Amino acid sequence: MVNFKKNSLAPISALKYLFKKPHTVRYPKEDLNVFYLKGVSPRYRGLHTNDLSKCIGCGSCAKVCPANAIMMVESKDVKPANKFAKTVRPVIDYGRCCFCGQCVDVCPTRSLQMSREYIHSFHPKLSTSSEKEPETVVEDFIWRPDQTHADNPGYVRT
Amino acid sequence: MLKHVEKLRGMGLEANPLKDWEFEVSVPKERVAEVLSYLKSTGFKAFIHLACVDWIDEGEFELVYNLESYEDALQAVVKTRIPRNNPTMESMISIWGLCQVYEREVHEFFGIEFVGNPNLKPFFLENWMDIPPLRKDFNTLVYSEELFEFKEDETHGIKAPKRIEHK
Amino acid sequence: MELRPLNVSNTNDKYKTYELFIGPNHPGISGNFSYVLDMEGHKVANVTPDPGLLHRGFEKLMERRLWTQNLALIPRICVPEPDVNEVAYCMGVEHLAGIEIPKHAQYIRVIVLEMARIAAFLFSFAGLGGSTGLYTAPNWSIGDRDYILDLFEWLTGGRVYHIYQYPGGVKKDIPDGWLDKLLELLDYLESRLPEYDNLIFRNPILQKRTKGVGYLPAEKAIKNGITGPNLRASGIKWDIRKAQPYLVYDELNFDIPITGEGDAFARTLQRRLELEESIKILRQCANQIPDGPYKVKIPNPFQFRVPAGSYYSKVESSKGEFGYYIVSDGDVKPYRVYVRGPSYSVGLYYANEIMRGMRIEDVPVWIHTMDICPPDFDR
Amino acid sequence: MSEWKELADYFRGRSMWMLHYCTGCGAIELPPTMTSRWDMERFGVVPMATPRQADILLITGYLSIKSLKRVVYTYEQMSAPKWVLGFGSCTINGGIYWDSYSVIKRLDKYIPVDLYIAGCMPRPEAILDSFVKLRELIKKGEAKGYEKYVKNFEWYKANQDKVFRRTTPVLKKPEEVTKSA
Repeated sequence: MVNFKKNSLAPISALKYLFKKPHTVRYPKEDLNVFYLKGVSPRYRGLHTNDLSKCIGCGSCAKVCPANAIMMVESKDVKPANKFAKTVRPVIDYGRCCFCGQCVDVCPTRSLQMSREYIHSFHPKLSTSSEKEPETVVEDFIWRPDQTHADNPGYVRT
Repeated sequence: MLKHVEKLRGMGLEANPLKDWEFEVSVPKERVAEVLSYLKSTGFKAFIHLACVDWIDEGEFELVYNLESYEDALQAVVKTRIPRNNPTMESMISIWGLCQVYEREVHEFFGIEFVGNPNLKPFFLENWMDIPPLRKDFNTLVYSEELFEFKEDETHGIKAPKRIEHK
Repeated sequence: MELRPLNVSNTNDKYKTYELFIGPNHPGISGNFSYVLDMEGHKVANVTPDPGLLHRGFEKLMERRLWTQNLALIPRICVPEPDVNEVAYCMGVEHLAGIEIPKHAQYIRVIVLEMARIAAFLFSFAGLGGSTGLYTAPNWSIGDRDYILDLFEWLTGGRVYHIYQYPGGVKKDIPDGWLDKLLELLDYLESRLPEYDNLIFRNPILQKRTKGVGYLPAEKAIKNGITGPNLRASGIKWDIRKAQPYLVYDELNFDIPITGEGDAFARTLQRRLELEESIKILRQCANQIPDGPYKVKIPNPFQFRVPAGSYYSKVESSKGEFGYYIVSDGDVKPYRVYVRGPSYSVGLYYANEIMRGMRIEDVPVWIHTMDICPPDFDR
Repeated sequence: MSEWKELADYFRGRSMWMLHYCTGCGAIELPPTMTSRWDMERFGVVPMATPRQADILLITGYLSIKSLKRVVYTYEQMSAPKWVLGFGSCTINGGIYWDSYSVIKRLDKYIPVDLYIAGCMPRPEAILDSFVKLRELIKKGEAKGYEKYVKNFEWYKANQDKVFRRTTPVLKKPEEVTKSA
């Protein structure tokens, strides 16, 4: 690094890149395969999954959330695991969630986990009037995690 | 490091070490300029930051000047207390020109008048008409609910909105 | 090395100086920030910085959240290098609470810090290339930085915001096979450095564009609160990791390169030499890391109280000294947290002094060689 | 006439020029998508310096009131078929800054947004996936946010003025304001 003069053959050494494999990840066709799983990291903090039978509705995930994104909502289609368990289940507002994983760390029954799924986008329809559009957008990003992505677990509490 | 602490105690100030390379000094309001220029002469040439803590229960603001000396690797935290209603403080621009920017920020967020600072115009916030935002009696949630027209309750999420069904 | 003189233009009409916005929407600015320049021809006559475009009121928000909830808020302060915030905050909280973290966790913290440092240096090469028009440099350096982000993603679960530190250690242990991947990556980066030298540092055009720009003598650097690689490039041998060692930096041997000329080219060279040092540190850490618990058990977030007191904890980031002044009154929430960003005094105060007489095309070069990170001003 | 429009929409979807304006913290994921690792140029998306030549305006994350004013200027300078992409949770419902006094909570009240992407800083793959979705929307002719802006211009301007042109302080006198938590 001492001399700052570039020797005249340096540009020729750049020709070796012609025969090297490009390190671009052509996303829709091929996926990131750096880890032992294809795609994102095996510990990725993506969209939540929640085992509704194991969850006792204690609400500590809602209390610990720094973005105030989790709401405990009464759910009819779930029966309490034992005498003390409640029937409220966490509902996550992805317009607030910062994907920090603190709710997963504090869940006593390890029912709330994070999957490796992360794709979700929403296009507000042209028909919705401007006044109602913010509400419909917020509406679309609030849902109750259940076992849909449970086959692809990412950030779980060990 | 203890040499500095002893010297400062000799000057009738209350100083105690925090860690093996950081000590703090609490100084009455009038002697701040004297202590800062003394520290600057004994090697604390780098001005690190000026912070302000709002002790609303005791009705005082606490200004924290943080200096660093590169020769003997020390950190000096100089603290002083000023009263909370119409707080004024003399500006340290004569010792470090750098203080002009830090004092302008503390003026905007706490409302402290720095006598001698040429430029205390608004800095980060645009047409701000309320009380300075970092004061303890400024409620940021009520402000943002009022300005951005949305309703939020303070109990960190333990509530049951009615219209949610799972997707 | 004298600064180029500002030749006074002889026309005294009222268009002598015109106002030019190096505005928030400008590719030459690293982030969302704007200078209002009074221009005289193509030379700058006066600079008024206009910060606040990224102001979110962090210090107000941090007073409303629990001690551990702040960890999700904090990496968002300085975006190119988020881990510095987490480690500085956690060290401050641990000092106040009197928690001693195990040796294994300290080594993981040093590994995370040094990897974030290399990623931030590569990001500054991209900024330098962007401001001088050398667009191959961003393509190479951000491409290599992405490999570091992959390792971060595997270790912590997040690409850029890791939220991995916790008062008392780290959240998850190192997965097996991760350290060998790290050593592999270090060899790859080491083999890439000569390519970067030929592309950036031996490039005659870039040398002409950066030599003599933004000259910063040593005592002016101290007087204006400039720390980190910019200070060492002006000839002062001051590195917090050596002078006031924290974590396990006292057990690692690495040296501090000094380039010393103080102009823009010396600063970029300084970052390039420090990148090599960080690779050396990472190799030592990867080989010396002891086994052991990765964290100490602390009470759950709702009852975690920090005893009353105040402390200034600082970390050597790639942009300078990053400090957290934390005041606690024994509650579950911090009473006051002040964040000292390294490029605060550079971008807001010193810019007006150095940019006078600078040509307009040197302004983005100066901004990127000082590695100014606008979220530091606004917090 | 309509097949010309379909043809135009087909090609518009394939050469969307992005405005190089990093408004929020989500902009740290743009360099990896722009450069060699994820390379969004495969979808015809190229960073442009000035709003005059740009088609997409990426709102990457939160917007403080000050930068919202600049974003509204930039949005109005862009030429007609223009689209806005809202990145991350801060544009949907305030994100982690839900209680901040200087950050807007719902972007849709100030400028019309065509596509929202979940994620607190969406990954480069999520960004590329959103470009593909935007291309489908343009082809189907559903991405008409700019027409909605013109149609209810007063409503958007009223919301913007509520934030920009305030003459009275927002909170009442300090005595009535309850002490913050």
